[in-house]
Amino acid sequence: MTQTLSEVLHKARAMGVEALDEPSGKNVLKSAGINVPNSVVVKIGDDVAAAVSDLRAPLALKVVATGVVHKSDVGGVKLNIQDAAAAAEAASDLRTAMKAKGIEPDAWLFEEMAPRGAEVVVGGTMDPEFGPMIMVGLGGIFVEVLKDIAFRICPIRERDAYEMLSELKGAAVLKGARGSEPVNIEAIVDVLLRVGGDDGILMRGTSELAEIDINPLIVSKHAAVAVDARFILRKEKVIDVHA
Amino acid sequence: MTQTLSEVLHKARAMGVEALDEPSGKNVLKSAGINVPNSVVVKIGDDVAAAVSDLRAPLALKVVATGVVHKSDVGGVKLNIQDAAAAAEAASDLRTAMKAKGIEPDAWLFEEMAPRGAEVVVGGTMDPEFGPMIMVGLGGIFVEVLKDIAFRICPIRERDAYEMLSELKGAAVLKGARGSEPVNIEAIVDVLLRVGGDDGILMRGTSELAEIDINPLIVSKHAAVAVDARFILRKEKVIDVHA
Amino acid sequence: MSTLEEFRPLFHPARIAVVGASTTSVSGGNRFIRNLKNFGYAGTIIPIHPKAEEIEGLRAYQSLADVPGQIDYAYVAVAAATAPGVVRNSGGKVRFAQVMSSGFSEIVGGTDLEADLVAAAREVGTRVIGPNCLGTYSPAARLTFTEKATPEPGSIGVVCQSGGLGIDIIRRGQNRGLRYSGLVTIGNASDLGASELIEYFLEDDKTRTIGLYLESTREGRRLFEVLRRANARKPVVLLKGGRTSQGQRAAASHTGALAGSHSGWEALCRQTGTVLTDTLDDFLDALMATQGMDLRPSATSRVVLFGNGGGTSVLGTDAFDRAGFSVGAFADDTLTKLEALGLPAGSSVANPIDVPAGALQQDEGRVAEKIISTIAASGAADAVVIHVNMTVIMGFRHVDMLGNIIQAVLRVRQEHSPGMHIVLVLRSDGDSETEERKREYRQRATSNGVAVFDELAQAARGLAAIRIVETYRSGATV
Amino acid sequence: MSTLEEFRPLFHPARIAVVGASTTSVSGGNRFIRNLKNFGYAGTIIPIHPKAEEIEGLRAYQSLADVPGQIDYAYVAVAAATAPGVVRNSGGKVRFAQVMSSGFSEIVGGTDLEADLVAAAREVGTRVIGPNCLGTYSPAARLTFTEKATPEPGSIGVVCQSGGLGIDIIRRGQNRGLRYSGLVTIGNASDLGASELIEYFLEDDKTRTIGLYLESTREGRRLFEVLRRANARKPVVLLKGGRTSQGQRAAASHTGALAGSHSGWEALCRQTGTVLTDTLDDFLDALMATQGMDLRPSATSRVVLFGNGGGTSVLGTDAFDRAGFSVGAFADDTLTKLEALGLPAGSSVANPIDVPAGALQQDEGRVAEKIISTIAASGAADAVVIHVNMTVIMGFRHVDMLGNIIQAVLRVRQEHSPGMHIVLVLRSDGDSETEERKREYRQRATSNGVAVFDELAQAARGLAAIRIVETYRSGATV
Repeated sequence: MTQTLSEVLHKARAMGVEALDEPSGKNVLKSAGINVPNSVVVKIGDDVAAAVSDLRAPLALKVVATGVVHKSDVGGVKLNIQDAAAAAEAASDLRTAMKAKGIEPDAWLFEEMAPRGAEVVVGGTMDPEFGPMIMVGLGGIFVEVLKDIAFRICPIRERDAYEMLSELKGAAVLKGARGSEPVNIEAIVDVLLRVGGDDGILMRGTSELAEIDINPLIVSKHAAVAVDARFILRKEKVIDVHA
Repeated sequence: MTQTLSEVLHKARAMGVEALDEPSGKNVLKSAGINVPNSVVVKIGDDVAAAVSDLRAPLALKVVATGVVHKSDVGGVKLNIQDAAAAAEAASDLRTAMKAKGIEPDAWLFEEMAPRGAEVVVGGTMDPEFGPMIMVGLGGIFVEVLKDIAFRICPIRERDAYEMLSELKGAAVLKGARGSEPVNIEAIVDVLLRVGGDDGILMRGTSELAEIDINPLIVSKHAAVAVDARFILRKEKVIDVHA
Repeated sequence: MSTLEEFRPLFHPARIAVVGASTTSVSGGNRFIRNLKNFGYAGTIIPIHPKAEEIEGLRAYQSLADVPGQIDYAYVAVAAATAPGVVRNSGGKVRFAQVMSSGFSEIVGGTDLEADLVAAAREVGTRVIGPNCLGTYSPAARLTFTEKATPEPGSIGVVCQSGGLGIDIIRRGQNRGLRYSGLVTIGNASDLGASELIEYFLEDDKTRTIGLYLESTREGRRLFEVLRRANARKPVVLLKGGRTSQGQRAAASHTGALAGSHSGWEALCRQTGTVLTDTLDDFLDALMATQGMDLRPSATSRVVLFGNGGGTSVLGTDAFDRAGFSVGAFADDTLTKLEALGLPAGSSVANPIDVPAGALQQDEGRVAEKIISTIAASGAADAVVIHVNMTVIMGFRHVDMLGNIIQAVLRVRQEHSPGMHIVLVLRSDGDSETEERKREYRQRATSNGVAVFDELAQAARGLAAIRIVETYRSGATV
Repeated sequence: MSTLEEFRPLFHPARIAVVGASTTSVSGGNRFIRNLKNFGYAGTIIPIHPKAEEIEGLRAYQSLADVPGQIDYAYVAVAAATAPGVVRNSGGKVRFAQVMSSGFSEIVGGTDLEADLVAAAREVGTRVIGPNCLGTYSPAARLTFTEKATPEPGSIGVVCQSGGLGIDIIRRGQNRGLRYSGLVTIGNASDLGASELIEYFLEDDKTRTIGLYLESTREGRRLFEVLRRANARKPVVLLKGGRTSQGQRAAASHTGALAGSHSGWEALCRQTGTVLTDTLDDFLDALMATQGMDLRPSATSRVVLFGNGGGTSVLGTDAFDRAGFSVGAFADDTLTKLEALGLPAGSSVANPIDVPAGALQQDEGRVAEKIISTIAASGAADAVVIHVNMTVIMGFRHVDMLGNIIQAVLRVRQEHSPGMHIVLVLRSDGDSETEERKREYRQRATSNGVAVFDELAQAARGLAAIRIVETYRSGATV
């Protein structure tokens, strides 16, 4: 995986890209052992209905376009697509909508929608004093309104991951507050270690990454699935924490 | 209104009732000048379709039954009823369901559903040291998980009401965090004063009330509507704060 | 009868009866008489004793009823069971009877005895203070219940539910420079509660600030109404014991405290502009701040720190940031004026202003006055906090730098008052020599109305207390 | 070379050079030489001066390079611009050069000069400490940079980024009963950073606890790795300056601090079991707790309070509740045993145990030992906090009650160690006489390894510091 991650990130930087596109980002996650939705990338013009035939509905459609980092902000996402015909129609509609905004799509990303669960946010940043740091929070108001997030310096250990989660003011939500089912805490811990652990994405990508953001990670009773991921690359000169 | 409130509460206590039923509770709110949904109470056996004909869909149906305080807990609520025929069917279904649980409904309460908005909780308690106190919080996780609530001793003034709201950790939600529309803060303040102000329900009902709970108060950009209300009556002997 | 007239016999008693002094041992009553004499009490002291004709050299009477004429204040320290009888058989001569005895509602089974005590008082028209308390301190009347209290009267009126803490407030407070108009320990507050005494202190011209230590109240509505009506016209600082669940359990066995809600007391404070504190030291610091300062018409927000010590300036800025103050950069013209003072290398005239002790001794330490004047003239500060590391300053023995700084504060304050608060932080290493000097300088500063704190974090809390009252009075929504 | 060997010349220098002493005035260098002599430094002191043959009665050399033989430690206090030259022309003789001068990266335009200083040091194989600092304190070697420091060595090793706070830590600390194995002020930390010194203190047998004052670090990864590897085997207490945004701005002009994230330092502490504090006093209290106590194998949680003063017990219980401790009721059998001690009316043997001073003097104050023993035997407490109101206690002059209590603590601790922490709170009114007695008793207690705090809230914070380390070591998830 080291090879893959370094290669992917380095190549992207060499091409002057500021951020990985979503399929590439998800591939990085997948190769790090993190669940991502089953998906297909369909080139513009290819047969959408045929391409999505192996996916299980409902599907999400997301535009893949250079320079578009926040897809929902430009209306580049459609959800709850129920079959192949609807998929083709959604792609066609989206193309028109994107054109109207002057966006030229590179491709379509079709994904199986994750089962219901708690929304978790996992992030990574590069601290000027401590280098790679990992962050976790609960989606929605917890992160956005209450700034309810926990940080650790990488690499983290399993105990750190558990403590990050128990530090959250909204921790009770994960344990099944308000009558909902408790979610799979171990699955979140596993993702945190794969992102921020000894052999995790942040430690391996320190010299190339500026920021990563898995938002949301949907966590059900059974599993955690990274539904969206942003990888922002460094602009400044490379540093190496292993020096 | 003094008369009405005293009468209603006193009569209920005299009958050995522990809590007002929902229609009575809403009448108390209404006579105190607090918006409640337009509604009709339909006696068991009466023609539901005819009774609801003046209400604007979608409607909510709630069971009215002695001893049932938490209606949703027993499955005694049905939402999103779109027309008169559906209303009749919903009542019939609910009767069967209630019977299965050994609950004998007194009547049906049909209400117009409130427009979308933020969920606010307004409560009142009797403190052993300070007497009537009013509480406000935001619905959902804010109250239930984060205990994000503000208290004041009654009677409150307008400034108190504004400060209570700004004290809430989730105050930003009311101001339109996360892209939603800001809600009508003045309308919440108005409700707080009608509940906890000089001439409010808590000051007038001190000798009869143990607890009140308006949950939720749905607050949109325009107005605040009390969608559910519980009035729990005192068991112990009467005290009078005006002594 | 006005509140002032009603309580005059308590705070300025002309005739004091003492029930519970002994002929054979040194009881609480004897100690009280000795304290009164040492303290210079000029009124009449009347011991009550069933047999003795004389106690502590004073003519004694067999009972309160036997005493000719009115008794303003009776100090009652007898076994709990006999206390109601003492009050009941007083012939209605006593205006205030303070009952020190414990063994009432604070213990299991003591509630009836307390009810009887109150009933007795009502029967004869006496007001009872306590039981389960220690006494009343009124330096202007040379009334005290504890030795080593200063006779110097001041502007802080205190109602204290705990006797022991009452002594701490008097003594720790006076050593910090606090001076009191009166302090009453009310114990179980069976009859006289905090709210009536607050009403007195609100009326009393000598009192500028009110301090309260309370564990619970049986008259919460009245307390709320009195404080609400007062509208924070005098600052009120509350130290609330038993605000946590475990503390409440402890309070129940101390003064028979009611199990009220924690949110009730917080609400009370917010609705009345009362400063709520959690520890004795925070309470005293808040009183220090309110004693020393005229409040500003709007809430204090912009703070300038000035002193010696870079690390201390950093930690001080952190403390003021946490307390919600702005320690902002100066405008260019102010910065230019400060730079023109030509402070030596190692100084920093940005806010926080960090000037080494060596530089402060320039021109006999008068550079400090120039700095403070420049800030005052700039209008950039709501408050200036001057912090001095005593250890370092004392190295320069030939200059009374600190004395000059205090003089400078007084002069600047006179010129620019009341636009800007100025407080002093005297940082000591705890060495006995340093502490002695600090005591001396603190006395000089506080007796001139300048608030003095031990550390920057405490000054931040003191100013935060001031801000609560200023905000409330200004009518701004928090 | 091991870390211990590498740093021996700094903490135990046999030969010290002083650059910057004057023949005509009393500069920093002269004061350093005088301090060294007064402190009883037994090694060789070598002044460096371009012209003088003798300074402060000592043979001087023209440059460091001229000095015959190695120099363990050079004290450099010259104008900033000349400092790199001093190091560069030292002939590689100097192991550690501590540069006191300011005017480097902490000022605008000073970064290049600092880089040159470091380059010079690397060229000649010298380690540079500073610049912009005050010196090193190593009492065992009679090395000091400040007067009035105690020569008594102790177990606390400190790395301090601020010189002024270094003096405060030494002097305020020693007056509280803290004793140090060493303290290094590192200023801008251009070459030698905190992490290497931490490694030294971790290795040093004399050091049991490590204290840090830091405003920023240029070696965050290394600091993280060193502390992580240490696995909290010695308690580490961090006072972090500039944790708020405004404080960070102040720090930038003090030691040229980097603008790191606040969450980084919090994370560092959580991941390494380091105790994070916000004020100098909290820092010293945390060091007091760790100096005095053997850590328990699991986290301290159940606390028993015992002392005189009902209100104080209530507020103390509140403080421990807030700090997350349980001040729980006793089991019936323990309560029975405590009741069997027959304490007088007004006592409460529930937790908190409130015993009036009068009762504590019974049997020469030995009743305290019985109470502490009973608690220890019950196994009901992880920590006992004994609080004494000095004012009240001192009223009983014929009994050395406090002395007996300290003896009792030592005896009980010996019997039951290390099952239960016992700490002492000596509550003073600040009166000079009380303070003198307190100083004396505190000295007796701390020199026997008993932690002493000024107030219950401080004791709660001290025990909370202990709990952080215990929790981390136990491997329990917080």
